Amino acid sequence: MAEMNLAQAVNDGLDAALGADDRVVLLGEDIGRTGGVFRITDGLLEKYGPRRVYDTPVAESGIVGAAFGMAIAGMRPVVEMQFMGFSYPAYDQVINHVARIRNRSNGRFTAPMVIRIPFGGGIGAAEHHSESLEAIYAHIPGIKVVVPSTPYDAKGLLLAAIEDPDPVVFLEPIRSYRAVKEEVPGIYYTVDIGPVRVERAGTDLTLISWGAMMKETRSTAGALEAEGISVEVIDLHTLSPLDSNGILRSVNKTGRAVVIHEAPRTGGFGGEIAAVIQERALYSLQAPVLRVTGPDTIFPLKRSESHYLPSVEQITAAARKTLES
Amino acid sequence: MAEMNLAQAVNDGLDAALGADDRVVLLGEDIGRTGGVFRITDGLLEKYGPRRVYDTPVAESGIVGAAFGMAIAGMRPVVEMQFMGFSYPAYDQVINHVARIRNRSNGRFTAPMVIRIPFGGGIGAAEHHSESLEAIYAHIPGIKVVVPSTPYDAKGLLLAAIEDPDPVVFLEPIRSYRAVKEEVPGIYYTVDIGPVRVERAGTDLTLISWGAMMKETRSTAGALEAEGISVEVIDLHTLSPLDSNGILRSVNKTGRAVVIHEAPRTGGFGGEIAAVIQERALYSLQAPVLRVTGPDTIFPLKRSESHYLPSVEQITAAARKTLES
Amino acid sequence: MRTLISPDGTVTDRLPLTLDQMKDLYADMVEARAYDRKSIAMQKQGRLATYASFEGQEAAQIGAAAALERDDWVAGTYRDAALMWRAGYPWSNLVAGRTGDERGGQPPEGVNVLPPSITVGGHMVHAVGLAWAEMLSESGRVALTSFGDGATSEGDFHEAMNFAAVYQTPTVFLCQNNGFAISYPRAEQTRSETIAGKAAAYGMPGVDVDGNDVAAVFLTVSEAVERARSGGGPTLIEAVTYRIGPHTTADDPGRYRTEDTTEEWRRRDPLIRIRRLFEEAGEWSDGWGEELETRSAERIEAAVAEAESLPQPTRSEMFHRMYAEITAPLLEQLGESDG
Amino acid sequence: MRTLISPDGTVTDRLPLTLDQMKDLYADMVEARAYDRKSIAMQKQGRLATYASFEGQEAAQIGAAAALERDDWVAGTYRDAALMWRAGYPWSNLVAGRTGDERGGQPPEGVNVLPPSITVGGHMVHAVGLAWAEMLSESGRVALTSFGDGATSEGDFHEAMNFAAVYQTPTVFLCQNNGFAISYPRAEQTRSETIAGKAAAYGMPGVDVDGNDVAAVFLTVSEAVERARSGGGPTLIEAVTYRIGPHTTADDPGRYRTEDTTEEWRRRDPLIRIRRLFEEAGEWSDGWGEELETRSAERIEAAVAEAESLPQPTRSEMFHRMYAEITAPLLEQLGESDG
Ligand SMILES: Cc1ncc(C[n+]2csc(CCOP(=O)(O)OP(=O)(O)O)c2C)c(N)n1
Ligand SMILES: Cc1ncc(C[n+]2csc(CCOP(=O)(O)OP(=O)(O)O)c2C)c(N)n1
Ligand SMILES: [Mg+2]
Ligand SMILES: [Mg+2]
Repeated sequence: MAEMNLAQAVNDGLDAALGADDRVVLLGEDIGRTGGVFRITDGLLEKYGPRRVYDTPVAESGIVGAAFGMAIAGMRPVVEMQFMGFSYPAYDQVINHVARIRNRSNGRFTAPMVIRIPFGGGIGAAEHHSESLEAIYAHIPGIKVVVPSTPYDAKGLLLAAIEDPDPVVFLEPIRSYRAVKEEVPGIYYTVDIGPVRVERAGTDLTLISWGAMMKETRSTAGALEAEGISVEVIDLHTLSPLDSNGILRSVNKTGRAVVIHEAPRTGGFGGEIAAVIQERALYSLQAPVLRVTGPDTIFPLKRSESHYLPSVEQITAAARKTLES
Repeated sequence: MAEMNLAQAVNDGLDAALGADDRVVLLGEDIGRTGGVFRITDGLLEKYGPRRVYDTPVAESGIVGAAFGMAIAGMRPVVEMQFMGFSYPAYDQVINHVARIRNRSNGRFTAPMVIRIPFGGGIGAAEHHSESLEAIYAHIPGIKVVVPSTPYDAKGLLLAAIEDPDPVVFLEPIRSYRAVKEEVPGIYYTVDIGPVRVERAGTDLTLISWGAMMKETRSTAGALEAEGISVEVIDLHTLSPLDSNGILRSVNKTGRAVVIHEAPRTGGFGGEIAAVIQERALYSLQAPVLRVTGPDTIFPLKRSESHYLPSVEQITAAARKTLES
Repeated sequence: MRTLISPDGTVTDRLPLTLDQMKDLYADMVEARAYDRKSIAMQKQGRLATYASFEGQEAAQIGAAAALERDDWVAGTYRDAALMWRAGYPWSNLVAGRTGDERGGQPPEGVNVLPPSITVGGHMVHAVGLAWAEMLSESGRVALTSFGDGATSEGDFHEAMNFAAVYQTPTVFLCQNNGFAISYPRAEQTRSETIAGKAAAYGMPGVDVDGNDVAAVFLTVSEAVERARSGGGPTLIEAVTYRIGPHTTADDPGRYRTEDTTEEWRRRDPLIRIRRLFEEAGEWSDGWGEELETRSAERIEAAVAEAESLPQPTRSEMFHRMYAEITAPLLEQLGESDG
Repeated sequence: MRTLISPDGTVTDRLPLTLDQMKDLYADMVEARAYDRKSIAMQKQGRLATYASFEGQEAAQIGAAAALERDDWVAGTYRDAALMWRAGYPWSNLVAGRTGDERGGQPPEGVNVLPPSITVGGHMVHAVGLAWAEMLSESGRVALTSFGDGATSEGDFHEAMNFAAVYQTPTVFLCQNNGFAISYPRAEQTRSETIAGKAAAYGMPGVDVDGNDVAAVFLTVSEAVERARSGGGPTLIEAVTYRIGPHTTADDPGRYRTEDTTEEWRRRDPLIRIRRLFEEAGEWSDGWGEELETRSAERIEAAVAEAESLPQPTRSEMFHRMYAEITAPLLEQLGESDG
């Protein structure tokens, strides 16, 4: 087992997939010669050649639409959108075609493909480079939406996504790409898409998050534990299909929950989670499910980034408020 | 005052806007010669001429992007997307440009424009013609999202949207276009964007909906009233900015709420509403906020439509469940 | 613009088909028109949702499909029933689809024809991906995508054409220029003189052909298919034709075009000119004509009967169609008895 | 491809500019390069977010902007600082933007230059709408949009070009073909020989010009602007140039191109050829050259100082920037003290 960060783990997963399955091909802007703007596909063109790894024109709809056709014809394309902010030109292809062909053809044609999308802020990037609009993908019937927050998960979920008979949007938290390293098996393995990942067991409070915000969520949990508060931390890691029971199991135990995401509050996926909890566990709730999120603003440029991203302080404050009720 | 259905009211509103403000122009597919597939712009090309009303190529991104440029240059374009299912090619223009120019330019440039989108199912239409993905628009910071359910509101909200200094996505419920008529003033008037519309006051239960589902919501309320249950009916009619206080005022009084929408459940805007209610009114809740929604499937073709759309029976059942808790 | 058989039936150039082959194509066009007529009638009776007639475009569709092998890919539109059928997609599936039944979108195994695209523009690039995959597997298969003049205004047309040219995929782009995007005439859609001319922007060959001449269409598409199969890359074909009927049964052409033009085009009817050719050649008999009519009617009736005999789709099917394995949220929602 | 001044400074055709005008353009290019150098340095020091150098493209940008009137519209990209500045957008705004401050996007009233587009492709059609509005108000204003070779692969390029041609808006499309879309070379982006050639697909004039020849660019853009102003509609101009630096400060060109090609292009540097021209004409003095350097350095330093003196943007500003009038949800969220 080697120590890898999340970026390396995704690269390792792509490598494993290309090695294990001839039907896997990679398409994306600058993913070949340069290995992509985040170097996630580094070395794969050299290793697998130009018939497996394709640099493409700057045309997101074309990339997703062509990969979709390849998938129908039996391949397993994995495409990279350079940043979530640049995935919107392909939104029509995703919602109107990729997500619908199985339904449209009553199962006769399917689109087993993966759309990798780096997302989220915190690196002082230019406009459009810090988007976190997972909610607009999680609301699309017919696809799955996966979000790893750890290197181990990243590789295992990616391989599961590539194996999945249905299309998967695979969201990669930019801020976490090189944040931490952990042991990642060199072998081919998968992590189940669906079930929540209970990262830390606790009894007083449930913190629920995904992607890059797991970092602040973990820190908060750690700090609260130090005060003797037992915190359960859930890494949702699959937004769609949502594992309601996994969430409810935890909240029925703790009676308190805070959902954390960096996407804008209104219409963010945190609303869905709070809704599900109060729908099915209202009577075990000791306090309202609180949301600590980005505000309903556009993700700001570098100098204002700290005004936007939820902080450990904000999460802690929400947690205390919940515990005090 | 004349009796108008919702389609006529929108037409009347567009007529009033074109008459009152030279800066108003209309762009869209087939909106000129044919008056649009729903005849909403009927007669306007004849009345205002080809410099005010434009038939356009089949290119949604181009339509919205060009209108956006016109708006920056001081005009007040109103564009029509033929159906919500065909608005997605323009999603990038809306989220990355229309919604952001004020922020990007710190107020120096703005995009006062309206994007009209017929939405929703129930008319046995072809694939993509019954979409109800208001949630993907309501989650975009920088725009407003308005949804009339009555002819009076349709005209007044449309004129308010056209006057608004910020871009507005104006959702028109297809199923309601010709469903009912009501008195609509022939004069120019506006209805405020934002505040919820309490359509019927009640004390036992709050039903919250918008768009075409208001019909089933009203019938349910009527039936329950007949049994002596006092139902408050809220027509949200603005999804963004959301009038949380308007909703809370009602639920704090009734202690019970059911949200109804035809969009798929997961990630639908009903989640946001339930989340807000439990966040800020948990202790006045007598029962969980229930959602009666479309399932997480693709809106089916004609023969299965009845399997998809929420029915009065479903809403009634949810209401009873809420009342019995 | 290539024409081999003029509207009056005179052959202006060597035909790529034997007389027997021409008869088969004619028979197919007759059957396609029978389907079109039947569909319009059924829609009036409320048995079909809105229907998009292809009357006048039979030659473009039958001629193109005839140039394909049975296992080639086809990605067409709501107006391509004749093309899809000739490529192997059963009438019964097409009828079922129009009754509003997802099962109509499921052609038999081995038929590589995608269900019709309802969105304009998005499906063209799918034929690039399909062809790309076949190119990589060296199957020799090609992919043909059919679309209208209006679809060439969409950004997706540009991206599809560019990808096909850049990667030299074996894709055939067949544009049926029928004069209108609903009410918007071709002349206003673009200032490019022809649609075929747009191919040059991608370094791709582009050719225009009389879309009402089944032989010319067959020859032109055959050449493009041959080029694609032999590694010569994609081709854009503009089949110039005309939509005789309304855009769909919900449309009123009176609002945007005159009966005169339509009348003119009726005189260029793709079936009539072939019949005239047969008559000239002394190969026509009214008996055979009637035979074709009755045979076609029988087949269409049978297809309609089959489609309408499909049991009412269940709520459960709607949920189970979504994923290979139904998801937890869908199972829960399916479980929720009404309410 | 039009050239008026060859790399060695010899004038190959009549110049559209007086010597004094040429000197102004040269001075502007010197100032632009000073900004570029300064920005690269500041980025290294962590004072700027990633920066996209335009070294080598000064002639294309300064020559184009010089052909515009003060109140014409400009919609360019992250790489168009020189173009935007010459069109009236202050250096201080450009620097502020790169420090990560939205206030950088707010040029003074009267300057009709939009903040740089960071997305590739989407902004071209905005220049169609801007020009359309001016056409309707008969203001005589035109709109110029600048974009790269890579942007022509986006569907939005197609829709923008088509709308401009269909409605004959006074729009000038300036493509700075600098050889690459990040790492993807122009030759692979499309099989069309030139980008200018793509204009024909829209019935629009398309011309290519030596993008490192400031006089040729000025003349070509002036002709397009004149055509637009006089109701002649849009033009596509391909300015053939080269990106001397990396795509952005985050990029490593070593991964996709050789130093040799870059060296070749250095020899075609847009500033050097003008300096040679002046030398030939006996119009060059080192004193003047140094003067320009110092003056430019001073102006850029002043702009940097102004940008860096902007107070730290507040949280409240982030909320109030969103709408003309702050909305209820934003007010509540702003009110929430941390947490
Ligand atoms: C993306 C999208 N936009 C708009 C529509 C509505 N619409 C359906 S058909 C049509 C016109 C298409 O014209 P053309 O491509 O020429 O095909 P034809 O109908 O003439 O065969 C339009 C605008 C759609 N289906 N999809
Ligand atoms: C829609 C979109 N997709 C991808 C990107 C990422 N990206 C930024 S610049 C660039 C290359 C653009 O190349 P070109 O148009 O030639 O402009 P240049 O950078 O060479 O000036 C890409 C792919 C983006 N900004 N927007
Ligand atoms: Mg057409
Ligand atoms: Mg470039």
